[in-house]
Amino acid sequence: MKLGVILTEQARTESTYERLQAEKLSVVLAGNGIYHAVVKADGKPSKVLDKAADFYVLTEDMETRGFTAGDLVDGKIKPIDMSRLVDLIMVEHDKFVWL
Amino acid sequence: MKLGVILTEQARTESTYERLQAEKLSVVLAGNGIYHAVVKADGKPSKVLDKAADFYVLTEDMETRGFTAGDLVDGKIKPIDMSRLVDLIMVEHDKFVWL
Amino acid sequence: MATLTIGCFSSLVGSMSLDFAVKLAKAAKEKGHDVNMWVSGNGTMLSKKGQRAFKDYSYLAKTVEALIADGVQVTACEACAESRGFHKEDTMENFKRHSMDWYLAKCVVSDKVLHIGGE
Amino acid sequence: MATLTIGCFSSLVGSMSLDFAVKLAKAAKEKGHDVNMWVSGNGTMLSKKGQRAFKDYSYLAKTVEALIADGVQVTACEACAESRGFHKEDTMENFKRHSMDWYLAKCVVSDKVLHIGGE
Amino acid sequence: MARELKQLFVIQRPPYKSENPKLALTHAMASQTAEIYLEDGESVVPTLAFVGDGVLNVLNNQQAMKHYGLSSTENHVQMSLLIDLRVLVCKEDLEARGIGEDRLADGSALGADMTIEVLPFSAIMAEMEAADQLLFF
Amino acid sequence: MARELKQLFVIQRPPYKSENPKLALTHAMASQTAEIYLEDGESVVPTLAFVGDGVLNVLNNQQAMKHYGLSSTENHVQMSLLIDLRVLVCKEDLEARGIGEDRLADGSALGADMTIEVLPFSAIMAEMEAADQLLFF
Repeated sequence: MKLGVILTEQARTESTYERLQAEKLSVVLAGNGIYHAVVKADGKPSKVLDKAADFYVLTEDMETRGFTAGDLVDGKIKPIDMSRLVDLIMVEHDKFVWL
Repeated sequence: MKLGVILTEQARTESTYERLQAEKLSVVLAGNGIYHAVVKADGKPSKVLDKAADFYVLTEDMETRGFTAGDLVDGKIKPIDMSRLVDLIMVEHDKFVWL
Repeated sequence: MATLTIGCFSSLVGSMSLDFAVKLAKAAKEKGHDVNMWVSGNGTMLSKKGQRAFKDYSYLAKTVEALIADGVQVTACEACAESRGFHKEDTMENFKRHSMDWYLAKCVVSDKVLHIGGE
Repeated sequence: MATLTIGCFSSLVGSMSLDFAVKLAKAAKEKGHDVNMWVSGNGTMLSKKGQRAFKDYSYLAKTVEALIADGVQVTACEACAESRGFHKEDTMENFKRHSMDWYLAKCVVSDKVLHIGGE
Repeated sequence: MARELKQLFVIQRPPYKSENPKLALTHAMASQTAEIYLEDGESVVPTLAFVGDGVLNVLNNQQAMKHYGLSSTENHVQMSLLIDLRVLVCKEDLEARGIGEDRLADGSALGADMTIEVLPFSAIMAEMEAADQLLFF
Repeated sequence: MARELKQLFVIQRPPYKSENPKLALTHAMASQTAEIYLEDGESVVPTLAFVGDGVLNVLNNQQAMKHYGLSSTENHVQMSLLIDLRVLVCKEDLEARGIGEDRLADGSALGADMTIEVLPFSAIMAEMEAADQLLFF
């Protein structure tokens, strides 16, 4: 399945995310999930980024919290806007979930 | 200071709790905080119980979630009711915080 | 073009999740999709009429009114609303109220569903 | 006997934190303490009149009415309420509304404060 | 168009702190009456899967009515079984929390034929794959 | 009775996901007008301490107005400095997140004399000890 996941919390303590599997997996960091893209956790990049997936970050939620694309901790994270997210949901994935 | 702390979440990810210090420290597990008193985390007792403190658990919140005093993972945790909590707050501690 | 149904349980003002849901509905509508929106639990706060705009608080009422005028079906869970004291007369104009089966039925006729749980 | 002021930001129904706050207020009052209660943010949902009792949802309105009748001062943040569309006419009888300074002033004359943040 | 929509409701949060898990259960049960909005031949079949801290929802002996005047989440699980919804619970997540299978809600007191299915996460992942729609709570 | 009440507001949650940190700031600022309810000689002086994920509240360049029509938490921090409230931020928690002190909100644009104080947790713990009342947000 082509699965999209929206992460909106800066703290992920349960293990569902780590265990999710899909042929194609995309992770969208939105809301407070954007912190995984721009700040470190104990000096290291967030473990959320360890997942084998395409990573996106919602630009407006990043900017709302005081960050820009220049702050991304990993070049694999692509900044997107809400219009692009609509395509990810409606066209490019079978299912999209809000974790 | 005599400090009381009420923990009401089953997931504690930030480190404020671990760093709190007081001459007398009491920890009241209420709401979903009761899970620290009765279920394990990855097969071990919750790290919340590692703190040097007096531990209490609110009986009614434990029973609401399907547990009784017989399920407590550590004998040092004392079941209390709301009336006893009032005394802890009003008489036995200087300050009480809801983490 | 396709149909998207968005469900949201999150409270007004507090979590920004409802802000996200409304923004996503708007963006999907602007791209030509049909959009349904279901609010349940504390999400039913979105249906309360008379929300006042202050710059310290999220203010979604105006955007929601525009979405409804634009053909988006926006519906609140009736029982969740009533339990909170939001009755028919408390409800924003053209904001519908139904029981939870409405949401499931909309899912059946939707190409995609995004369910936003949590606070 | 002493004075306790409880502040609560949590939403009605959802989190059970408001249930806790109301229970604690009742228990403190029963032990002879003076109690003040401040609700702000989503906690202002507690002030909405016309909450309906269903067994699937927390129902606090009746207990709050009894507390108020018993001399507990229960006050909602006016701006937080207004932003959510809760106006004076939406408010439970004898449930007060003030700006945030009321809470701080009550803290000054209280022996103990329990502030319940979070959702 | 005749169509049976398969939905998987994945509940990952514990009960009571959030209304979310209970709403998952009440929404799933609403599938029974959704047909009033549907065309002939259309139907919706939700399945409930409890994972992570969500497994704490399905415990027995929940006394929410006694202490909060609130119907328990256990009661909603029993009702879901009574109307023949499948209720899946993650085996590894129960074990990690030290919760035995004897502690799980039982619908038979209400007359349910269905029982809770305790499954490894891989089997729940396969259900996610097979579902037409996925809703996380 | 003449009395100055010292309150410490400890903010441990990140901004925006919860309204909580912003309410901490607006409540603290309300201390300016609390005297209308108080006797002569009584006053309340809140201090704000940001710890854990709470340090994410005090960053500069927050664009909440542009994207959500909402005044930013940064703006509330600046206003707090403007009315001479002390704003403390935990040094270790900034460092663990890789946030430099050049990224912190600055009240001088609004005319504030006060600046954010970056302090080790031990110093914030001492403030908790010294406060008459502790409110966690």
